[in-house]
Amino acid sequence: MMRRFPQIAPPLIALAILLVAWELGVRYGFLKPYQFPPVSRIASGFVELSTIGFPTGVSIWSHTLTTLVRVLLGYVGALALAIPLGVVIGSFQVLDKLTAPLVVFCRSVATLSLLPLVIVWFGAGELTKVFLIGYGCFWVMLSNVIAGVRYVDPVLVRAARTFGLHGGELFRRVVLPAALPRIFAGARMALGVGFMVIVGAEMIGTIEGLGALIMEARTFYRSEITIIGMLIIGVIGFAISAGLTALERLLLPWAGNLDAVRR
Amino acid sequence: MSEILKTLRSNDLALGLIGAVAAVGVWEICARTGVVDPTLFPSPSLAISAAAQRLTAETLADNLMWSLFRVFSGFILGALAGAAIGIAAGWYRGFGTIVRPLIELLRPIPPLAWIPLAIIWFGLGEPSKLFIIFLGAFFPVVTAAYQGMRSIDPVLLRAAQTLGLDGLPLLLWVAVPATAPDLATGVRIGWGLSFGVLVAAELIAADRGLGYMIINERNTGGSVGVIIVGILLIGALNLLTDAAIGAAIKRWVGRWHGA
Amino acid sequence: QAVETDTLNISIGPDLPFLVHIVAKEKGFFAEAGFKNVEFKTFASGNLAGEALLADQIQLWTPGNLPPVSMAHNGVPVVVLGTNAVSHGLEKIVVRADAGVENPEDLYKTKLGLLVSSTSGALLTNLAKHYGLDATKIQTVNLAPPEAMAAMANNEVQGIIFWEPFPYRAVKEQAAKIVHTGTKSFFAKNNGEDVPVSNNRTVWVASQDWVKANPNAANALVKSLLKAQAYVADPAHKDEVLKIYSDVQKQPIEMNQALIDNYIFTPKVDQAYVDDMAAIADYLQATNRIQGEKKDILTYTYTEPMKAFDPALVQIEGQWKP
Amino acid sequence: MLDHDNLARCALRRSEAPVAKRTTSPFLQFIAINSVGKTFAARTGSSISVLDCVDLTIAENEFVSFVGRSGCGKTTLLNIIAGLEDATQGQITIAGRPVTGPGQGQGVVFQQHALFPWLTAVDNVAFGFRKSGLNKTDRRQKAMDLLTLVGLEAAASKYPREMSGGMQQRVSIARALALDPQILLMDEPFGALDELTRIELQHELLRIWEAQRKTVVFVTHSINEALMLSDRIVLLAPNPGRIKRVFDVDLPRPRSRTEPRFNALYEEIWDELST
Amino acid sequence: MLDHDNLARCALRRSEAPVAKRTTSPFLQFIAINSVGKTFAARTGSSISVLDCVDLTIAENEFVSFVGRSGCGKTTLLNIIAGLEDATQGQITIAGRPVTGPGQGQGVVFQQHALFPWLTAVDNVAFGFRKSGLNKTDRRQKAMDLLTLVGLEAAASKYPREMSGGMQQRVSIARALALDPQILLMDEPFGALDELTRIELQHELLRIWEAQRKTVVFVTHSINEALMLSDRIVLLAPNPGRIKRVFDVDLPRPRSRTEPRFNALYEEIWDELST
Ligand SMILES: Nc1ncnc2c1ncn2[C@@H]1O[C@H](COP(=O)(O)OP(=O)(O)OP(=O)(O)O)[C@@H](O)[C@H]1O
Ligand SMILES: Nc1ncnc2c1ncn2[C@@H]1O[C@H](COP(=O)(O)OP(=O)(O)OP(=O)(O)O)[C@@H](O)[C@H]1O
Ligand SMILES: [Mg+2]
Ligand SMILES: [Mg+2]
Repeated sequence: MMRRFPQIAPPLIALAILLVAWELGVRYGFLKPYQFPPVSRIASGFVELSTIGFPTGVSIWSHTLTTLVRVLLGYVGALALAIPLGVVIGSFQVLDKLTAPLVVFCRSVATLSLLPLVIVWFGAGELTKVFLIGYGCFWVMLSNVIAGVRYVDPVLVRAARTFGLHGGELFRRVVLPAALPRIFAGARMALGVGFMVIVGAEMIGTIEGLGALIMEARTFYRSEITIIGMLIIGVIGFAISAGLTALERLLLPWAGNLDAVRR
Repeated sequence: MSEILKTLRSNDLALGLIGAVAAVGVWEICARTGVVDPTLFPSPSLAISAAAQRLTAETLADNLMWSLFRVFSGFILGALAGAAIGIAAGWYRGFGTIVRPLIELLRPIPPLAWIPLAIIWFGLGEPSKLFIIFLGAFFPVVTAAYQGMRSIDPVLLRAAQTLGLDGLPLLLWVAVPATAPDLATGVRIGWGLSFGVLVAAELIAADRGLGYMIINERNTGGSVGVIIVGILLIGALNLLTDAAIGAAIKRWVGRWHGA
Repeated sequence: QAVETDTLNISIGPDLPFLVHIVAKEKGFFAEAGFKNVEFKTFASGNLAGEALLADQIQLWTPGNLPPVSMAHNGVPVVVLGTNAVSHGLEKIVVRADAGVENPEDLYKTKLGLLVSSTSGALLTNLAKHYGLDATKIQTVNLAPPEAMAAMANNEVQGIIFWEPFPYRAVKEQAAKIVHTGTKSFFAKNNGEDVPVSNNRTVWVASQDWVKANPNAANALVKSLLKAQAYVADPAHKDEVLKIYSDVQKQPIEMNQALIDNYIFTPKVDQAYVDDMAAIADYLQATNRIQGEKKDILTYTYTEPMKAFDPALVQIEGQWKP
Repeated sequence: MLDHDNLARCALRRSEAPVAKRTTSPFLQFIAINSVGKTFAARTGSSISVLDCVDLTIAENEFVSFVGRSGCGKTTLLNIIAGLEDATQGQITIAGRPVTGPGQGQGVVFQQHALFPWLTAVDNVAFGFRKSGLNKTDRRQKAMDLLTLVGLEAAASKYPREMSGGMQQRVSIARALALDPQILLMDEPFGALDELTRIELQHELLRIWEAQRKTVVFVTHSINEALMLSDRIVLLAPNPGRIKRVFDVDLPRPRSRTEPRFNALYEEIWDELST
Repeated sequence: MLDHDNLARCALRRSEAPVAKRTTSPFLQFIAINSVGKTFAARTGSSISVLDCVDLTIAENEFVSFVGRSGCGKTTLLNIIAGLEDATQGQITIAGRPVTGPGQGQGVVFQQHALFPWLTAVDNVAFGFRKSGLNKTDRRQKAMDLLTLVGLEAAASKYPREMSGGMQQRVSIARALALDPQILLMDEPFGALDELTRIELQHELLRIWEAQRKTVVFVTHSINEALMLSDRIVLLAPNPGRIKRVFDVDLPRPRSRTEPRFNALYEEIWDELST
């Protein structure tokens, strides 16, 4: 604990200085409060959000929970589709080459530009939001699974073949485990993308969710609530990616890091 | 025939093209035969003809140029800031410990969420749009630059020290070039993301640009065809420019880096 | 007195309240008041226009009365210069013909598409109160007009609450029916009765900073607007102004002829003004969209310029002074 | 794959440039490499001949080393014997049966990085028993025995990345032994190790070879190492890869690098290599 | 950095376990390593002593090799001499002046991968002339001269990745020579090369050393290599790193590995190393 303290201290101190300067800047009129809502207002906004809610009855916790559920649904759905598909494409070089530009193209399509189409396809309900989030996650995951399967170190495959492994068993016992670190990295990136999409996805048909909260706050010129929404997304994203790293260490104790496997 | 197949198999580009053409073909057939409802998801030919009716080539070119201009300027700013901050954070340990948590905290925030603040801070003109695109480019580049700095082979730095370099020259002449391959990767991802946030950026009081074209079409209840053409154009633009950047990077970094 | 600036940027939208602005420009009222360069700007959404005002990219914004109320309560320094148009009749509840909505209670069976963060939300609350309904039990979906129209076509929502021209379009394109407007009921049980449930009016909004810096220009601006408004309100000019407007906006004149009667172009600062604004503030406070104590409307209403033009227009004086 | 043109061409080649070769009775032909050639398709569409007319027989229990300049085809030849690559000409037989793929009794130790990073040391070795029909506990038990043989019983539950290069190579050897192969093929197995570890592992390898009487084919760039270990040293020359000379190392084991005969052989090989 | 406690402790250590050491007149003390120690802070908060009480003097023009097991501190000691790391105890002087940082006349050749991959061979060498005040054309001219010295004039415009390991190491040597250093510090410079290339480069190094009369400190794993090259061999032992013994190699050059004295020394060092 003592040892970790100095590592955390400098950024915390820097942050504290920044916040105090900000607060004072607003108090003494160097910054306009509606442009840079002071820390005190953000803090009281947070209290208000967690008690009364914004709008009334929808507390910050239910905004957060709603968003989390949407992100998880889209994310899990995307993973469930992308992993098997990526494994198939990655296993056949020709398939990979055939689909490569297509995958890059689809990955580059901004989810926001799909919004008008998706509303027409799926209406303005939950499905649309989950689809948009899932779309963003899917392509990132797919590219990583394909790469993971394709770039397995050939020496490992050779070694396995000398032990008489081939076909499905070779795939299951060697190719898949060797691809796991990449697949994990993909899963982490995909989750990041899932979060990037939430505001776009929640622009329609809802007042619940962090993305909706941010847009709603904008309508009423509550810049402190906008900032709270952003910060919560930031903190959740930060925490989840840290959690995934820990999970990866737990599940793949042998990997060390991706660089140790990639060559 | 088998000769053709053989050359094809070794030619990634041709195979990729075949894949893309096949996908468009399947889509066209599905829409024509009614497997998907053409009013919901028009065939490419239908989408293009619908778009051609509603848009002149001139408007389209104008939208295209504006989008390209925005992506390009926002990206340049984001990439420069990302590279500078990432490199500084990697090189100066104190600076790194301070800015890294901040960057990690801000990274997951969707570009759309920045729009209200972007407008309040930068107004409605080009600066706020560029700011959103800036964000798209900044985060991948700053991370790549930082990771690149942290993974410089220390022997390179030591070698340079023994040749009499230290301080800023060591950073500029050795650390920065040594980071170039990582930076190049970050730059490509950042370029892709800049296109990804283009639509978000053009939500801000734009009156031209491909993103505006898509959103405007939605707001005025126009044609799905125009939206699809917009999406295809952004994707194609991204794909082409990315290939160009990739080739440029390969010419420059690839000469010595091999990858 | 000379105006401090001869340049004005004014946000306008595609609907009829901006008749006043367009007429002011076309008939030269702005020029008379000393504004040589008047430029109209259009924005995709009301939010953007508000943000443009804050960024000093426009000097006059003419939104519904909800944004200035929430801005004033949330610490954004804006000031209301007067009413542009009272448009209580503009907002309408439209339902699908097959939704089976005959009476207020039938609304419980439906899902309504509306922009929760607009005056439509307030209207629904007022309506529920008037008919003794529990507003929280009426299901609503937060949708922007284009999506709401599509959602109603798909029967994902059975009704919408929007301002014109969306109800007009819904009736024309989807054979939907109007069951209530901001002023009138078409429910079976009180068909044709006048029931005021809307507090919707459009108001002239400027930023306090700009008025402080340009008091003469603010005066002149209000003067030219009032002139134009009076011109527009005169029935004798009805055909002329509609033609001017429709030509500038490139809109079918028939549509505007059908809609013009929803608006009353009166600038008066009177009890009705105060009540409408207060009702909106109540709604916002009840849903916690605004923070803290309710502010007196008059503290962000600036009536001096109007009084200088015609004292009769100001029955209740605004307290804000530059 | 018996191609008579190729055989005739190689026979002619042999008669032109005779190579010192042990005359081999059929009993000694455990591994028979007959006129083996390998060409790779190059990017430009043309093809590169990497091995040409390689003829060699290796007796059972023999320890043979391949030495030669980098790129002369040592790895390629070893891979063909292992059945990991196909010869484009000629044929290899093991105990009379043509090699058609890996897993016909050849255990392979690769240069490095060939352990499965997701398995611990003991599981990597147990992997070698996959096809043995043993159950899991038995496999692990036998794997532990092999780890003990290479002196690594204490590191059984370590992952490859937690082991030093020398330890990893010992696990590789143990894993290859798990197949109980008749033939051990080793591609520069000690190349990345420091001299001390290298010499220790050389001793260990000899001990195992003597105890288990395997046939070993060993690739190295160190003449010293080849001389310390092998019965015969096959010197390959590049462009295209071919056998330049075969040296019999008729020295009793344990060998010492100070013996005059050792040094004489060293000089002889060195001269042949550097010309 | 003269710490009297440390000096006293090391003097005591010396008297307890005397090391065969050449008695050195002040003239021969070109590099003087005085009671040098190095501790690293370990992750756990404790500290690891990597070098302890290292005392050694090296004469001008001498060729000294460090040998020892992996991890015994060879690189650390070399880095301290190079000024790339600070000693935590004791001091090193070169020609009487304490070492305070790199670039005081020490040229360093690293094991591998120390060329700047973004520069061509000639630009890598020219990089060594940065501080010389020469203009760009002169720098390149002189770099070409050095490349010619190491036999690489034809590869001047190649990038490192386009060169073989042996060529890369030649460029490294040329780059270190560009500084015109009095001292050449080499950390396992030939470790990653195949035996043939290695022996060629050893010859080349000796030629350069004899022609330019540098002082060379050479780290290697290979006793053979140390014996072929050096005037003295310093054997380091680990935990903590210290000098175990110093061997004088009193053999005329060019040396042959078949000389009895060579082999006797080899055995002597090997025995010392493996106990
Ligand atoms: N897949 C391939 N395609 C084309 N050429 C190849 C391929 N694999 C190997 N080669 C070429 O074949 C030749 C022999 O390669 P090989 O790996 O067998 O050499 P080696 O003797 O093992 O060398 P080293 O000692 O460096 O390991 C080399 O010139 C190499 O470039
Ligand atoms: N920065 C460091 N922090 C902690 N320990 C270190 C550090 N650098 C080196 N060591 C330790 O110091 C010891 C000596 O390292 P050094 O690199 O000098 O050994 P070496 O003799 O060069 O080994 P090799 O022959 O493998 O290159 C090793 O045990 C190593 O783990
Ligand atoms: Mg090889
Ligand atoms: Mg070392």
